[in-house]
Amino acid sequence: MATKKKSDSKADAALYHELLHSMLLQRRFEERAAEAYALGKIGGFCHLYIGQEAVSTGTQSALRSDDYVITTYRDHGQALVRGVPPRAVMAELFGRVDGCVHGKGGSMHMFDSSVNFLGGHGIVGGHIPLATGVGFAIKYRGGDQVCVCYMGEAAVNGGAFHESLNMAGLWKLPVIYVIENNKYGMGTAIERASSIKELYKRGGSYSIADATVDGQDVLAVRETMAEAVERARGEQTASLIEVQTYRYVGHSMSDAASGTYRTKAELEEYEKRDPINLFRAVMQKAGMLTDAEYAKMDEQIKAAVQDAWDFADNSPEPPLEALYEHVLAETASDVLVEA
Amino acid sequence: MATKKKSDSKADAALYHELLHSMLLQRRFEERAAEAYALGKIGGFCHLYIGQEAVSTGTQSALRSDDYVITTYRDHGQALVRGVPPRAVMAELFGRVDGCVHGKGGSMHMFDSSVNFLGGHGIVGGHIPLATGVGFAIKYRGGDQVCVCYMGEAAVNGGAFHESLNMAGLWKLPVIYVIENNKYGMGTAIERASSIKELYKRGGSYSIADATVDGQDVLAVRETMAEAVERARGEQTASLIEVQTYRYVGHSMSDAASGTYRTKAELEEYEKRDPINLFRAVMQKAGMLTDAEYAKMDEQIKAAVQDAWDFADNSPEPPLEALYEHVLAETASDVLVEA
Amino acid sequence: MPVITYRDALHDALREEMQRDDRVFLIGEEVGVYNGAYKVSKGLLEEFGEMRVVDTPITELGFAGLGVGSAMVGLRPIVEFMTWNFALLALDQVVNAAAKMLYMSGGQYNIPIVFRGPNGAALQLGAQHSQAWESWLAHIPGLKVITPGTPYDAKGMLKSAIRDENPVCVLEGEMLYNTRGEVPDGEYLIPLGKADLKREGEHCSIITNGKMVLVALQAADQLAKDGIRVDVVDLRTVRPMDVEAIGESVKKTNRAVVLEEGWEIAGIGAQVVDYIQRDCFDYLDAPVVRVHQADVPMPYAKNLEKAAKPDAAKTIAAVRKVMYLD
Amino acid sequence: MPVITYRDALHDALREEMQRDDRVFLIGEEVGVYNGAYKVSKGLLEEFGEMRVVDTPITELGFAGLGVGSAMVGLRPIVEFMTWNFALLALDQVVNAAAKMLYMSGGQYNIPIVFRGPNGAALQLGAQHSQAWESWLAHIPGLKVITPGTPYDAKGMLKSAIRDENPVCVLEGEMLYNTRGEVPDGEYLIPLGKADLKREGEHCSIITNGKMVLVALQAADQLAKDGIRVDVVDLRTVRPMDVEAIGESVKKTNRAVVLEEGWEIAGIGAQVVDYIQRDCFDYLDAPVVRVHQADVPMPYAKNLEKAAKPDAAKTIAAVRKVMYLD
Ligand SMILES: Cc1ncc(C[n+]2csc(CCOP(=O)(O)OP(=O)(O)O)c2C)c(N)n1
Ligand SMILES: Cc1ncc(C[n+]2csc(CCOP(=O)(O)OP(=O)(O)O)c2C)c(N)n1
Ligand SMILES: [Mg+2]
Ligand SMILES: [Mg+2]
Repeated sequence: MATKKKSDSKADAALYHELLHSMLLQRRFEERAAEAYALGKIGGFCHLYIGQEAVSTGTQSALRSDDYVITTYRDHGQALVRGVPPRAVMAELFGRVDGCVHGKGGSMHMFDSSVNFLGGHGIVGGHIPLATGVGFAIKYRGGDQVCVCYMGEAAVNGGAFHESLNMAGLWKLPVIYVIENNKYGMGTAIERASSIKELYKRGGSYSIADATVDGQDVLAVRETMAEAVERARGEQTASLIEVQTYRYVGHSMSDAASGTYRTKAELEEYEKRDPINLFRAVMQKAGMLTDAEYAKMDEQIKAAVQDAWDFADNSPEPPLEALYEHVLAETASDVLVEA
Repeated sequence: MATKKKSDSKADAALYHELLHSMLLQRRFEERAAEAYALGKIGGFCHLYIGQEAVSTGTQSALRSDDYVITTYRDHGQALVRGVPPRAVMAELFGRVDGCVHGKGGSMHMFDSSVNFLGGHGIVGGHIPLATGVGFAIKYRGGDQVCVCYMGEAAVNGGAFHESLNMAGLWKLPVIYVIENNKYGMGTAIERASSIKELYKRGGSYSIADATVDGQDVLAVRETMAEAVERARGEQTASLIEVQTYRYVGHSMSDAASGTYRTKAELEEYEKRDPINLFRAVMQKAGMLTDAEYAKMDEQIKAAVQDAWDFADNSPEPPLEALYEHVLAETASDVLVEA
Repeated sequence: MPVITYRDALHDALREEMQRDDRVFLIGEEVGVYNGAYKVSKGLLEEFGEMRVVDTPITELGFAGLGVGSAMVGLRPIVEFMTWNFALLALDQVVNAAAKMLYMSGGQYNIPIVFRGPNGAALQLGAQHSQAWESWLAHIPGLKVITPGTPYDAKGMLKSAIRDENPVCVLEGEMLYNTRGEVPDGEYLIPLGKADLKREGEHCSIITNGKMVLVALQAADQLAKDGIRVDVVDLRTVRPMDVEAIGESVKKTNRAVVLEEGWEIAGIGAQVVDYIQRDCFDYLDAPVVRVHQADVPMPYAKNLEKAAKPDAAKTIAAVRKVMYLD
Repeated sequence: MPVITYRDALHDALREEMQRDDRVFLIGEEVGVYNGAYKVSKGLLEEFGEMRVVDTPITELGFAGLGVGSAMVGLRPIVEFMTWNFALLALDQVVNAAAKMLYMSGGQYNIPIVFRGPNGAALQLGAQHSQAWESWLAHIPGLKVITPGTPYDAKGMLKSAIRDENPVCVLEGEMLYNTRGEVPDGEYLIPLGKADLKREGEHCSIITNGKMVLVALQAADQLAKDGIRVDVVDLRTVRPMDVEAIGESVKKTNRAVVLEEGWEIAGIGAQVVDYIQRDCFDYLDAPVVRVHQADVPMPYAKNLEKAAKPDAAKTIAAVRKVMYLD
């Protein structure tokens, strides 16, 4: 839905509450995930999204339920916003059978076909061609859906990005490529990895519309996204959006929040623009939210996250037979024996 | 050497004769190569350069002998201009032991370390990272050489191009990337493969200087190249140069010059701007070349090519022991046993 | 029965399947306007239009991944690699996306895709254009890998591959496209994973696949003149391999030669040897002998290339060796 | 003798070689400021500066190729892959450039480069981060491929790799970096291509490499309690393989188990089996048994991952099987 139109303030309030809820759910969920990781309930790599929640919330709020979303290993927030139940995400983190991929994938590989959430991918840049293919399929079928593809700013230097955007520009595919520029690819600052700093300008190399937006401002993100969605649905053209954001935690659970490659002072500077705090202030100023209402929302969310934890904790490990399941899909024999 | 300075006309004349000779040698050499291919003396893929000679001649004339050159499978012209003897190139095409790589490489893989000719590479885009590494090595050693990397316009859409130029821009490497835009990648016109038509503009994505130039005008090519060389030697920065050219023959010996993917009329239009004819006219107009002089030059070149043919034809096949040679290099045992 | 080329057999399979199911499309370099680098897709652009026959930029990683993505949401792509040599650039998408997606997604996203193109050496194309990828691809769970050696197998197996719900790699042969063989008029399908006994004998088994089937048959003809009758087991599919067919033949002949196009070390031939020693240990009268490409990058010169490639003469020598005849 | 970690052994090798030869440089993701994703390169940036310890963008194809190019003109790069999983994107440069350059150039351009990083599964990293590449790399002529399993081997072999005139792939192990072992103070080098008998026995040979060496030794310890004494042959280098060492051991024990980290089909274990049946046909008292990863993409869940991986229990069962004890 276009956000530029003046909508009545009641609808606004409902929307704003939804946006706040969406961001806060991600935050609380991941705080507990960090705790579970420390307790050894979650294994492997675990990349938290804390600090970037306005990106997932703002962009996805401009989508329809039949659109497609695909992202990287830093996928908990995106999954939750897309509507994968917190229980299923937490159980997946715990490696249990009730996880959204039944324990096969873990933190980096959440999928949920019921909400067109296409994963959860671990090779930097590897999912960008996939998104391009989803856009191709939409166009092939003559639909008006869009596919949103999230990536970190470090993925923009890779060949998969370049090859994908060239095809999307050439064939006019309804894909929105969203760069979550959190300033670092692991321990490498963007200035040390990219020959230009304004990554969105690379859209010009592919005759793709580009934009950049403050990723700590959920409304701004939503608005920029809505424009891209309109372009994709209307003209079936791709967009490249660079969202300026920051992660408040280490690259993954094994990385300290600051110290080696960025200073505590820098981190604290960015924390001043916490997307949740900023938006809460906006709502309070607009008289849409009281402290009590916020506290209540927070309580409800914490309870939901606790519920997810308990659910995950009680879910059994996958049965050992599962090891050999889903390596290959069955091909229906009627397909193969047809006259 | 910079071409912008006024140089005296005698020096000019000598230079012009050299340039003409260089282009004509390539032309005559490849005409005979086509003949040899038809006779079955040359096998495999064989990609001729006819029509593009002003690119190799113009660009390489701005280089020093200690600079480096690397190119694609369409490498005969580049090798000859760089100074690989016609005999060695022809013998390589014939698959003989006196070929510049002793029959191991063939048409696509000419190398000659004595003139810093780094090949002859068959995977589209695969040599662009190599060139970037050569630039890295030059910088590592603090030299003022440059590395020139030729590629077809179709290679510009590939990941290797993007990743390489990002590093060259980021680290300021003395590499000159030359796009030989002959309008087709095999049977695919540039408009059907690239989301933008002006490929040189992609330099901006990497903060690399860019330029485009008429590739049928050898002097213009030389001048544009000289500027890039100056930048590379002086500021150690990379350049992306798009040279507009055309191939008068099929993609390789198995492809017709026109018919499927381009018209005879288009081909003929481009043939009107044959780089050799154009430059011959320039020289004649400037009083630097008579018809007789041209005829003599042509005769000498034809004789040299015939000599290359005879040499190649008389050169033996590689000995069978060569099959297992040069798979691995010997590591000097003094390196490995040192205290 | 009509006799047609391997090229036409593939072409007919593509055409029939595209007519049958409009989710099927063909994408790759030069498949459309140019009619295919090796003319396998001739006429398809004209018949099916440019949404279903898609010429791509030279970006194997990108368009292979595009295929996989489209398969995630319901299309059935056929990705043509101009040759498998160039697919090396795309293997991340083949291995990490296509092959692993169903498993990683807990059974939610199967990838019904075909990756196809010529594999292995043609004539004098040199080191970078002559690689046979059977063993790399066969190594990867989540893939099926087929190597039809005849027009009949090419058509029936490609059709099955297109209908398969999984990623199937089809390794064709530049040197096979012009070969001819009988292909019935009507529709038929060949199940993936089943070997075919291309020649029946008793003295020795030659186990092979793909382009080497013809080499094995040549060798068999020659050997027959000396009274040596061999089984020629054409694996046809190298993942999953038809272990039973291998065992059946070797238990009968008690001797085996494994003939493959590619390199020796960890080649698929090594895997066949493992199956044989495991299943036929007590039946073997001699160690299995392998025939394969020389362990060197492919040279250009005609004589060196010939020396590097497996051929009938080398296969015959191997058979004679396992039969202790020399 | 000092006892140090595998990580420190590698670190010391890098440092010593960089001190010895200023053409040697290290390039890869996070090798500098971050001190290496697994801290192998800790302190090297400080000591050698940013021209010799180079942090790269996440562009494996690009920086691997950059390394090869620099080696063509006289440098001696060490390319670190954060893990070999990501090297899949760079294999075109490893195979088509590094491995084939010397041959294609008729002997003119050798490529003295090291590609190194952790290989295979760590703990619960899932399908895309757990792949063991031994067999793919070992397949390729023009490469050397080493898999040190101990700190001692890691240091001596990495130093030899850096001095080698050819491309050498070094497969390390995330799970090995913290393991400890004796490493002498002074300089030493271990020749590439030589296996090492890590345990001497008589009843059976376990032939293995890399991370599995520790698994084999655990199995050997357990088996010894039942009076079963095994040879543990650590291949150390998987290309070229030390065929003689394999033969020597198996001819002594007459039974063999081949233990590898990766998948079964066309794995390096298949090649070892081929060497054994070829060289020890008349010595074998039982078919060779292989132990390897389950033929599935690696699952995340702890119990499934454990079930998928080769381990001491599976190795012991295999030894008992070849000894006809169960
Ligand atoms: C091809 C590849 N190379 C390296 C890695 C290891 N790795 C995982 S995430 C990451 C950093 C990515 O940074 P960015 O794209 O900015 O995303 P962010 O993590 O900041 O969200 C790296 C190097 C990988 N997963 N894939
Ligand atoms: C990665 C890769 N894909 C495909 C090919 C097959 N191929 C060889 S040349 C070529 C066309 C290249 O066109 P361009 O880059 O414009 O160079 P030109 O041939 O026009 O000089 C193609 C598709 C290849 N060699 N490598
Ligand atoms: Mg980032
Ligand atoms: Mg071109």
